[in-house]
This record gives sequence, C-alpha cells and structure tokens, in this order.
Amino acid sequence: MGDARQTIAQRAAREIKDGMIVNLGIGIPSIVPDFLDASIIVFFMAENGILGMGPSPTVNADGNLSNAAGYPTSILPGGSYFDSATAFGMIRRGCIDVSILGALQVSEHGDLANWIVPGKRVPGVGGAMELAFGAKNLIALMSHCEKDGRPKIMKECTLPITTYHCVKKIITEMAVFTIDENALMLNEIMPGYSMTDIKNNTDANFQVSAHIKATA
Amino acid sequence: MGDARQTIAQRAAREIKDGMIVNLGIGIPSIVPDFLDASIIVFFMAENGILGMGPSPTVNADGNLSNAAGYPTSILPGGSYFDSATAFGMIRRGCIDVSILGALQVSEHGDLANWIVPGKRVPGVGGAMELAFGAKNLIALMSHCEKDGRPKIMKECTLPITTYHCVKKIITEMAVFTIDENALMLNEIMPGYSMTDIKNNTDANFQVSAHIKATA
Amino acid sequence: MNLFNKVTDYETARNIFFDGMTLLFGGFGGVGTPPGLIDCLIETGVKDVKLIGNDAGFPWIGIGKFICLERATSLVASHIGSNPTAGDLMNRGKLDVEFSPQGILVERIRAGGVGLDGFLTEIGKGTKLAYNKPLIKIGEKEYLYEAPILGDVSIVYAKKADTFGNLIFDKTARNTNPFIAMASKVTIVEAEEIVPMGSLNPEEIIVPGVYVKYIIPSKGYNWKWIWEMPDKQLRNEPPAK
Amino acid sequence: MNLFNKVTDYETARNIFFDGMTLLFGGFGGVGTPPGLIDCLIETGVKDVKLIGNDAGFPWIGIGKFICLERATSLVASHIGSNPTAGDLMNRGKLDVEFSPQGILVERIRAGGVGLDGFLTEIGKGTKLAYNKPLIKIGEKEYLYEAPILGDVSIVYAKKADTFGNLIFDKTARNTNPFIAMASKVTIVEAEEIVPMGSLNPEEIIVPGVYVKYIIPSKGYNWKWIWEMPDKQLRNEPPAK
Repeated sequence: MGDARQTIAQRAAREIKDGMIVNLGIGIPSIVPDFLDASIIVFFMAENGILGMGPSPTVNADGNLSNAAGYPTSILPGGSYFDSATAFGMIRRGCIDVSILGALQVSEHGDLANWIVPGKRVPGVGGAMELAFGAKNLIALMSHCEKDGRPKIMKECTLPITTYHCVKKIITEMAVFTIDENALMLNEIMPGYSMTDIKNNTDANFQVSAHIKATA
Repeated sequence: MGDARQTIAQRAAREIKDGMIVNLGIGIPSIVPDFLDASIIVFFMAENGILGMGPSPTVNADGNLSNAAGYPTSILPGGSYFDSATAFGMIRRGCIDVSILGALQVSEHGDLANWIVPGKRVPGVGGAMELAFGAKNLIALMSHCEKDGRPKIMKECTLPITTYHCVKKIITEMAVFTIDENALMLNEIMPGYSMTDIKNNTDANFQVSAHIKATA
Repeated sequence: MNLFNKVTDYETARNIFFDGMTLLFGGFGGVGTPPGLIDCLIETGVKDVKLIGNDAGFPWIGIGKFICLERATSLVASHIGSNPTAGDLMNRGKLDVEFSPQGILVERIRAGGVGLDGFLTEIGKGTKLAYNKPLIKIGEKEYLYEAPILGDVSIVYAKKADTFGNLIFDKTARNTNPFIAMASKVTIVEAEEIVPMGSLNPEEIIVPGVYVKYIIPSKGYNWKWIWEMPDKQLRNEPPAK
Repeated sequence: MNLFNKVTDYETARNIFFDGMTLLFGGFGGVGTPPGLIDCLIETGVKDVKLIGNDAGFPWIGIGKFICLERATSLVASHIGSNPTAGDLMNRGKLDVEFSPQGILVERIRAGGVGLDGFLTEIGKGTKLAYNKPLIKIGEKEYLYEAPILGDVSIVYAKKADTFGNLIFDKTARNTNPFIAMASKVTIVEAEEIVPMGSLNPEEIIVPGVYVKYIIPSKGYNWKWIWEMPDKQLRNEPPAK
C-alpha cells in the first residue's frame, strides 16, 4: 500500500486549483500537499485550528504546529491559527472548496463509511460528518480493495455510514470515479490497471464516461 | 437628578470589594468607577467586550475604547479585549461577582423592569436579561421616584419585566434596600432623608432592618 | 498585492446593496460600525432594508444615520435607547423593531456564522420578548429556541485586513464584528489599514479570511462621538434627510 | 506577583482531582494536552474518571497515557483511532466510549462554557451516533438536540498565563483548550510561562482570566511525538502500568 498511497495522493493533488480553501483528513489525504505544484496558491485548513498550511518540515519540527493527524506542518504567509470551534464553523458554513477524506467504503450513491469497523477497527468519526456535510466538494481517497481483496466501492456500504449522499469523487490507485445525481461514473483508469481490473474489483453499478482517459 | 446620580453611584461604589469581577450597566452605573477607592483592585467588564476597565480618561479619549454606554474608558494591566459573544459567555456562566444595573422599577419581590415604557421611552432590553440571569449579585440603581413623584419601588411593577426575582439590592438617593427570599428590607437611610420620606415615596411592603443605619 | 481580488472600492460596495436586503452591521453604540460603508449605504438610495445589529446607534453615529432616513423597514436589535428617532419610528409604526437580549442576539448571529441551527436558553423565558419563540422541552425543563441569523450582506469595521481578508480589530471596536463578518452571503470589510499577506501575526488574527469577500480602505470615523457633543438638543436630532 | 492566589503547584492540583470526577482535557492528538497535569493525574491514583475531550491521544501521548491505565470509566471523544488500547478497552467493555462529531463536541463544550442550554444541528442525523439524541422539530425540519457539556475539572495547556489567568496559546496547541478552559467548575492551567499582569497584549488574550482558578508552571512536553517514534510496534504499546 506504500506506493498506492503515493499514487492516490499524487492524483488527488490535481483536484486542487489556485486560490482554493482545502481540508485534508487524516491518512492518505495528509500527504497530498507533498505533491502540489509549487506555483499555485492554496489555503489548506485543518480542523485542529489552522488555515494556510505549508509543506511538512524536514527539520526543526514543532510539536505545537501540527496537522489534524498530529504530524508536523508549517504555516504560509496569510495563514492563521484559531480554536477548533472556529475551524468547524468554517467547515459547516461552507467555506471549504474541497474536502479530501480517507474512506473505508463508498457506495454507488455517494454514501461515505469511514469511522468504524464494529468489533475491530475503531478510528471514530472525527470531523468527517461535518466535512461531508459542509464542504462544497467532497473527495474520498482509499485503496481500491481491502487487503484480502474485497471491494470497497459497493452497491451499499456494509459498515456504519458517516454521511449519506456526500461523496462527489472517489480516487483509488486503480481509478477515478465521480458521483453525480446518485450515479457512479468511471472517469479515469490509473497507470498499470485495466478496465478488467476495475470491473473485477468494484462491487457497484457504474457507468463509463464517454471521455474516459488513462491518467498520465 | 444630577446630585442624586452622584450620591447613588458613590454609595454603589461601596458594594465593590477587592478582587471582584464587576459589570456596570448604562446610566448611573457607568459613573460608579469614579467613586472607587484607588487602593482596591477590581476588574470591571463591559458587555461590548472588555475586562479590566480603568477610570474614564479626561484627555485623549479614544473612540474605539469605550464602555457599554459608548463613553470613553481605559484599560488596566491584566485587562483584555474580546468580542461581545465572549462577554456574554462570562455573564451567563456566572463569572460576574456583582452586576450593577439602572432600573425603571423594582418590585418588592426583586422583579426588575428596565427595558421599556410602552408607547413612550424605548431603551430596549440590552444585556439586562443576561446580567440579571447570570450575575452572582444584582444591584439596581435608580432615582427613588419618577420626576412627577410616583414611586418606582412597588408591590408589582407596572412596566414590562426584564427578569423576575433577580434584584438583590436597591440603591436610590434616599435609601438602600435588600431583597432576600422575596422580602424587601430597608437597610440604610441616605443623608438628608428621613424614614418618613422613604415611607411616603415607596409603594411596597418592606421591613426595616434591626441594624438600620444612616449612611455616612 | 491583490491576489484574491478582494481589495476594492466603494463603487463595488454600492452595487452589492439592494432593496429589501437583510443587512447585518457590526458595532456597539456606533463604535466599530464602518463609517464609510454607512455613507455608501445612504448614497445608494436602497430602501426596505431589514437591519440586524446590536443597537440603533445614535442619530448621528453608526447605523443611526441610516435609520433616521426611514429606509429600513425592520430592525432586530437589543436596544434603541440612544437613538430617539428609532423609538419614534417604532411608535409610529414605521419601523418594525424586534428586541433581543444582547448576548442572545450575538449568539444567534454566531450560530448563523458557524452553521448551527439555533440554540436553547432560559434567558427571556416568561417575558414579552419570548412571545414568538418556540418552547422546547428537554427532560423536565422548558427552553426558548433561538433561531440562527443569516444575512444577505454584512458590513464590518476592522483595524487591519490583509489581502486575503484576515481581520484584526481595535479594542472595543471588536464587539459584534467578528460574528457579523461570518453570517452573511457577502461580507464587506472597511479596514483602517490594508496590509500584504504575512503582515499579520497568525496568532492574532480574529477572523480568518475565508469569510471575507470585499475589503475597502477606510478614512476613519467621520462623526462626532456622543461625548464630543455637549448640546443635548443637537445630539438627539436626526441628520437632515 | 500572585495577587489572585491563582499561581500554585502540582501538590494543589493533586488535591483537586477526585474519584468519579468528570474531567475535561484540552488537546488534539496530544498536541495542547498539559503533560505535567497528565502525570499529576496519573500519580494521584484517582479512578472512575469520566473523560471528555477531542480524542484518546496516543498510548504514550496526552490523555492516552491515563486511558491505558484503565482508571477511566467513560470517554466522550470524536475518535480513538490513534490509541489502539482505547479501542481494545472499548471492545472489552472496560471503557464506555461515546463518539461525537468533532466540531459538534467542541460546540457542546463551548455551550457549557458560555452558559447556553444546548443547540440544534442536522449533522449526524440518521446515523448511529444519533441514537440517544432528542429530535426537535422546528418548522418543517427535524434537528438533533446537542446538550451542553460541563465538567468538574478542566485541564488546559497554555503558552503563557498572567497571574490573573489570562491565557494565550501556541499555534495549533490552541485547538479545544479555550473552551475546555471555560466549561468546568475548576479550571487548572499548565502554562509554559507565567508572566505578571500587564505583560500580555490585551488584544491577543484568548481566554480572559475569569475562567481560570489555578495556574501551574509547565516543564514542557515530556513525551516523544508520533513522528519521533519510527518503531510502529513501540508506538502502539501502552506504557507500563
């Protein structure tokens, strides 16, 4: 999954345009900034209470300057620190142009499951419910399948739902899907994978975009 | 009323002890700090968003440094500025040791009326409801009677109520009353007035304290 | 310098105001109300404005100048005592005034600004101010429901704005401004000083720039403060229309 | 220097903690959780503690150190993913975990801290997290009611405190601390630096001193951060009891 994480993050970075306000969840999303073109100006915010995060520092990491995952970050000119109530105020109020979250499962209707595997993994809901509710655009990042090969893009999620009908785009190491009007659409096939790979590893109904492309 | 205001404010100043957090309403309460003993340390807060107000400046008044009445004030070491939501947070949360408000009428049960004279004077409720609700101790300041001589301390208020059962002490130019367990008690007679003056000008049942004194 | 195209002029502001808009104004007794934007509002000739803010200002100060022109149809505020004209308009049925407890009002504006759907409180229960508010029972107790406030346009006065719209305020001119800034579709800030991004200490920023759409340079207060007007008669007179 | 008798030591703090208390802790993934007060809490031997805060920290970091000792009976938090022991205790029925959406949780703490009686929101409606929350109908819409949170004791980490208890914070170590500081009967602040009144700029004070009862000098963080522990095995192991 090491390489897959990089691939997914790199592709996700291309969703981010000049001047955007962007929130990144924990997990794969937190490494997205490392793949951004240095020429664009983006305000990354994190729900612990920072707007305007820069690259992860390679030296002199400061314990009191971290992203929402608890890892060191930096601040750019124009950035600000605030409390986490203010952070979530921005999120609920619709100030976030794009929110990029890790996911456990996504349904073909855009339902997001990313907070609990009952009896097993218990990450907790974090800020995902608010982010899914408030962001103008919600992108889910995840490995295409479980370690044992079971698909994570499904007709209906089997895990408890975080928020219904919220995911607008899914990026995995195999493919990029969009979800519009509750319909799942395959838009891109990632390098090294084929349409067959995607069909075999996706447990959901999906259409194939007329403009489908292989990701460069 | 010029002199009466001074008299009332001066007496009210004696309610304020070392180390207290104090809120002053508009009108007579706003001149109370001018009568404080300089040796005691008090944190005056105002609901516009300041804690630690000092004396009114006599020169170089700053339009952006005002009390809740819109008049210039100053700030002492240890003081802070904040937004008015934070100011009212403190008030509702019970952080104010004593709140001193102007009043239009007070009933013998401690009901406070200070926000409207329907069809005539319309000051509005301001922060009085929150102050009356949240303060540990609420003191009402007012002239003892209307200009036409009608009493303002009454069996029941005739004006719309701000908050029921909230006033703990009434200070007028004639007298000081306390209200405890819904019973009004005359505690002090102010200089220049007699028991007869107070009886003739108070339209409420009141007891007379065994420890009644003439205010020095 | 103007990377986000937020820094603009009064001409732009003029085109944002519209008849019938809900206008949220920062300030407390006029302190912290943006003087240039008030004049701009007056010059536009907009009417039927629904005003929401802490108070009615003074006849010559803050929102009071606009209220005296009788182009507002309603006002939600905590008090109007400092502006006799507002009381007069109310009593003559020309201005619909809804009184709100002061701290409850700013919390309602905050609720709108941070995307909450209102809150419960005991403050005001049983008084005339509660007449139109739902009573909600939680457990054994009843509370008033206070709805969030959202506006079409907010006008805000700041000490400094950077070009991204990060704001800091000056002393008690902060008051309601931070939440007024968060609670409208379009927020216009009049700033005493406009500085490049990076000039403000990230720790001292009160309102992050995401909430701010336009920033306009201020020329400072252009009214006399109440303590500078010893003539009581003059103080209470509305300005000429 | 200690005019308000707020500046004190860990000995005092030790006597404030009690069995069965509701403890609110500042911090987000351990960042901004007071390290000295966590150790002090551990040393007291208090048990049956009801914890409320953003998350369960890491096994070696923040509140995680205390959770691993199995002396907390319940935890209200937004996530516990960074502390596998917390998940394990939950699954074994030894720790009652109530998950709250992160922003809703900090608003519930704020509501307690500013004396409001809870708020309404659509966030979480229809999910498993809503099972015990009243649904309130306002107009045509239904909202979840979120109750205010108040604690017995709050522990807070600040960059600087003056002797009155005015607080400023350091970068993202601010997070939930300002509202944690407001929401308990007794608030204890661990401050990296304690300064005389008048040393802090009144504009930059985040929490006014009225909310703070005790101030204790910090020696700074005494744990390794997660990025300083490359050994994944070690990271997830709870500290020795």
